[in-house]
Amino acid sequence: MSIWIGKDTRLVVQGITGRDGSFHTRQTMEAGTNVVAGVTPGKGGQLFDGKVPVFNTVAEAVQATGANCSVIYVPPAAAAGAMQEASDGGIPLVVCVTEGVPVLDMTTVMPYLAERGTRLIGPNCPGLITPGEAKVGIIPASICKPGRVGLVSRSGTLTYEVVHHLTASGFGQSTCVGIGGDPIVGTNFIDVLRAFQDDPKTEAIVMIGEIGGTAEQEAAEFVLSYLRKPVVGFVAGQTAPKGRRMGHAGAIISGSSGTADEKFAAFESAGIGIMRRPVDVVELLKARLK
Amino acid sequence: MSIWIGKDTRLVVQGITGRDGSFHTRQTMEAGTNVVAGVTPGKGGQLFDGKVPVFNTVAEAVQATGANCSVIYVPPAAAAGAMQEASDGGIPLVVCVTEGVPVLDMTTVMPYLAERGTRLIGPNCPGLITPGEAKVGIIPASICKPGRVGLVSRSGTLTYEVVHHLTASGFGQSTCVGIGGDPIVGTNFIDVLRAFQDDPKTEAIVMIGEIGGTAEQEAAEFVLSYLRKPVVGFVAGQTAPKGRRMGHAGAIISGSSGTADEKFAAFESAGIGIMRRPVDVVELLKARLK
Amino acid sequence: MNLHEYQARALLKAAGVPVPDGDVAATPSEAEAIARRVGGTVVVKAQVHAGGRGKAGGVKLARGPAEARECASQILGMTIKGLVVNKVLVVPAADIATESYVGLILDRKTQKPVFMVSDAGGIDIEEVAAKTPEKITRLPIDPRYGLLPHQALQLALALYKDWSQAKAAMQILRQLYGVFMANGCTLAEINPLVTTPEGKVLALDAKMTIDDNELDRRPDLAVLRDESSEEQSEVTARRANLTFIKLDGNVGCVVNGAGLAMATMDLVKYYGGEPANFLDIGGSSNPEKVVSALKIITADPNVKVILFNIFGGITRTDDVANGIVAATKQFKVDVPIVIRLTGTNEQEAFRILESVGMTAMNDMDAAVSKAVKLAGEAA
Amino acid sequence: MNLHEYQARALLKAAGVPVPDGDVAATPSEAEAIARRVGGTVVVKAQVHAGGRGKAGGVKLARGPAEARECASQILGMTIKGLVVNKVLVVPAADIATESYVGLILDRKTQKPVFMVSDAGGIDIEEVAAKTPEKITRLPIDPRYGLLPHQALQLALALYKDWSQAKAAMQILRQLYGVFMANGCTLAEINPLVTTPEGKVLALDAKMTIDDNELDRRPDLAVLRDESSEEQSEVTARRANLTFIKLDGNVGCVVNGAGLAMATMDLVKYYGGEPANFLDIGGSSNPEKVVSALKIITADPNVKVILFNIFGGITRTDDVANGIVAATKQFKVDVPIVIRLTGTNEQEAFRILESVGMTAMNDMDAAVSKAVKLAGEAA
Repeated sequence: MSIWIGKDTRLVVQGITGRDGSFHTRQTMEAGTNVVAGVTPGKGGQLFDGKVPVFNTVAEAVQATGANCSVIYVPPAAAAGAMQEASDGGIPLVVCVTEGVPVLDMTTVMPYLAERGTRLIGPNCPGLITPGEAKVGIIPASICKPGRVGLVSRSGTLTYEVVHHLTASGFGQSTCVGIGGDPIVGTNFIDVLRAFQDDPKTEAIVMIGEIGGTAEQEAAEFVLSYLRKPVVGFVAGQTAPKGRRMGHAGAIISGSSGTADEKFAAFESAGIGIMRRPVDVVELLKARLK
Repeated sequence: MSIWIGKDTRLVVQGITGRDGSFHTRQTMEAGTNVVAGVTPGKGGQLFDGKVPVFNTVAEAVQATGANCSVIYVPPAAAAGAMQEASDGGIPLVVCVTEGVPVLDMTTVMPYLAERGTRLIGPNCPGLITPGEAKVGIIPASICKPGRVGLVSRSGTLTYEVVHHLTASGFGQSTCVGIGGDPIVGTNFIDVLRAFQDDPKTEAIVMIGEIGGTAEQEAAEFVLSYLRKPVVGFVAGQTAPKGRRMGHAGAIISGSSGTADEKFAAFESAGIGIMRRPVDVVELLKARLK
Repeated sequence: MNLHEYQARALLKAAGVPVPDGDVAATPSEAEAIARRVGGTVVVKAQVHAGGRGKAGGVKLARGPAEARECASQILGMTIKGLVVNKVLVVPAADIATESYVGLILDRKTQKPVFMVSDAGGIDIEEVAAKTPEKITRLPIDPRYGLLPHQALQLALALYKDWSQAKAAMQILRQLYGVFMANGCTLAEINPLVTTPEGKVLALDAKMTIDDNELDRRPDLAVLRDESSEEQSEVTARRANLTFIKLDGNVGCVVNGAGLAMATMDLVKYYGGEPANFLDIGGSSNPEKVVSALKIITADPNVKVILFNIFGGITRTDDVANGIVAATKQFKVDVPIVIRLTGTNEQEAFRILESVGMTAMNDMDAAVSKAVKLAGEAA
Repeated sequence: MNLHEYQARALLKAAGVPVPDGDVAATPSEAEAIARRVGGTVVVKAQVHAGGRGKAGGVKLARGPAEARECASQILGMTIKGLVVNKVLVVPAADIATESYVGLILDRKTQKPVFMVSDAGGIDIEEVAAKTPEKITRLPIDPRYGLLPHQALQLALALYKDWSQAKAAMQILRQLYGVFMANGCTLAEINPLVTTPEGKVLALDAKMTIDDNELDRRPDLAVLRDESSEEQSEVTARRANLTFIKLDGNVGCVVNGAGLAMATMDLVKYYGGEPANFLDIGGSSNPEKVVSALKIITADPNVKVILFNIFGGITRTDDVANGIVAATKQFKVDVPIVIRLTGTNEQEAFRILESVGMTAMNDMDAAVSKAVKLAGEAA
């Protein structure tokens, strides 16, 4: 494995019998991921697609299958409870794909998970993939290939666009992580950057930010002080108006802060290669990775 | 200092201008304790008894005086807030004398203090005294004298009775700690026993329990496994009826558990010297301390 | 403070917990009217703070209003474990398929409310707890987060295999937790939580204890106290800010501090006597409190001697001495008084007592053994 | 979702925060009636989701009912930053001794609600924040414990030296925190919080933003949305479950995913064009959504070209292709459509489009630059 998921990942899917959960579970299994269990309260004892045992609770699933990673596809109002359940059930890595989780819910979910040492990715994120080993979430495996570029992003399809360019130009990926577009997310750029720095398989890093907040600026400072690997970056939303939520709950420029210009400037002063367009990732990496 | 308080203690009194607070502050100062500040919201800027500066908040008091210990005499409904304020203000040792604190308040006070590394003694406790150095709380200094016996108790006046016998028979005390009679207390027998074991000035330990709960039983187990100093113990409430709260909120026998017999039996099997009467402390210690 | 079943039931009902129809009655005709309204066979249940109501004849089945009236007139006014029954609860007799236990208790060790649930509920739950504790699922709840959905689910699945019953139980557990927290409980239990043959989940009996320390800030809870069901001496004591518990012995005790009060009772027993009460006059006592204490104790005809045991710390022993003198001037005390005073202002206290011809002692053991001896002589 | 001042004020008032008398009016005569009731000089304030109301003439002083009617008729119907004023708030003009700022904001970094208070409040608070940030006291609140008494005290003392005013502020801070938490806010502010010459503390203006993600589970909050104050195209889009924001350019964009949608707009700009909108059709889109999207975009007369940029992951590109075909059958699209599709089922999608004579591209840059070129030719 590169970072966080790989061949040893034993995945439990919370909300496996739902519309999104069942669709993505199949995709995940096709990508070679070891899906060991599903959870849907009231459906314990069933078999999903005749293969994956379904449990009423995460605790039961963990006990029966040794699951060590969870992905969540439950409705927004149940998402906070699902994250807490996974954490309380002893899952060290929880990925919440669910979009639309009320942000105040997250203010108590975060300390609950912190007390239990659980890493959360998301909510409202596409999850992560270590090409050729495992995928947890919804990033299409077909556009990825194993390699040496680590990617971290606040976005979904924009990530695919960049991965698509990487793969097409021969740059495989160590792990691609979509951290999600909400104002409060469990794992931020810095967490992923640190993991990539410490991961021997990752030789260069692509960071895809967007408007809103200061996560990219803090990440840039961290790059300057800690990272010894080349980093290139993009920020979506250069043309976004102020005060409007651009789809993602977190993508909103408040007052004069959180603009793309501000973030690009921070990237520049941290020595991060600036992608003006998604496609620029290729030339920038070529120049940095011999 | 013996345990927790001594010559280095810089005390701030929360509720210093109240009836109890002012009375006990004077007693505390007479006992030689370094009272550096008082706190009463709305009375910041005053001087208590022309000597002790009064502040509106603990944070201000700590900043101005370097207080490192707090004692609380505020009314019960304000006690939880006062404990949290002291903890948030960076006080490492908080003693809550206030009686009648709702126990549900304590269920959130405890994790709040734990997160900040604050030790709480009480609530509903007489506090502690290191004779000749400092007293924090209401144990009368006049009945104590410096020495080598450590005392820990769930009670107030019963403690004085025992201390009185100790002092009268020549046994001085290292530190006397009243942990309080409530169902939820910040510091329990085991915390104090461990500190006495680790304190070179303490050579023998007196433990005074009462009916209700299982704190004495757990303490007895701890004595057996950890303590290398002689321990003698008493349990009040041998004649208490079941299901009645004997004054202290914690002194209640539920079902068949929490009886004095059960606790004495635990003492016995841990090799703790059994005091049938308070006065027995003298002969028991004489036999154990040459 | 313990609530009566009908009070606990009302709190649960207000929170949405399904309880049987019915109401509380103070007279046989009220009971009859309730029975008529709910129809069919009813249960008439004594409302009293004592376990074992059933075995004591405090719970009766009545086939219709007339029988309900008859049962109520038998139960109202009866005494169970020394307590008079002033009210009965009249509820329809339920068909019961299963009986579970659901309790929430303030736990000292975890310092949290702890759920205890078992599908082996009913009157034998204490035996279950003692003999087969593995049949009880315990789960501490962190009040900072409340009862989380997965915790409610885990508990509900420990009660019911049927999914619709488990969902009903989840809801009831949440409501019970809400009632516990909102009312400053130290205990709240539903026993039994039943299922009917049709599969409905219903709270058949409830018990609740409210933390006495909540009552000052919660007048809405304080009014739930039913003083008519308490020892009148204890009610009087509470109004005088004394902590008093009546016992069966003949040595009346007046002590400052709860621990010392218990130790004094223990020492009475040690020297062969029997304490007539627990009485703590508290820390910062004043002479009036001492007068009230003496009034309450002397009202008990069993008391043959009165023992004061005061260790003056905050308590000024001269205040206590003044109180004793004032009391003996206000009313005649027919039994001997043994006084032990030590600590703050003790010389002044001794002087005050001597000025009216009373004597005091300094040593606890000497005072207690003297009191026991005097009680023995008087008995 | 931003609330109007009158809505925020109502929530605060219900929580006990002292606000001036007054009410909201939709007509001049309603405004007159309110002015008559409250008496004296009143302020008539435009209720509109835009800053700088005062400078735009949306806030007027009126000496009595007749003037209030006159002011209301001037303000109602006026346009401030593109938004029509449909309501005015009429409140008595207050005498002001001091102006403070009290805000509570959901902070990304601490992942908590953070209080920001300053005794330098009023309309210049943003300048204060920018130039003298030390005048603003910031305090994160842990929602597991709520706003603790000492925190409220610390904030109140940062606002007022006077103890009775500080106590009033503590109460208001608690109430504001309660409103924030109870209504799923991401922002709640009182600006200015004033003191009157008599020393009373009063919330003169309030602003609140509710997390859009709360609205599904909180119908009581969802009804507060004032669609009459929004772009009608955005209302239509929301009802079709599309995320749409109208802009001023001429390149209409239809994209799947918020990040890619923003990046598409950026690329339009990069190639010299101007996007006409942000539009995210979401992840699991279906043909009907594409039809709705095309309807909304073609309704904008500025649009000279429509650009599809679809990266098929979850989204099936054949669904999108079918949607485009269905839309062009339902209504005539007068402007050229540039289509970029890649990913899931792209061959099928290309086939569908070719079957009706449309073509699609595979590359984002090529598609965007072509769309920009076509828009330039049409302009």
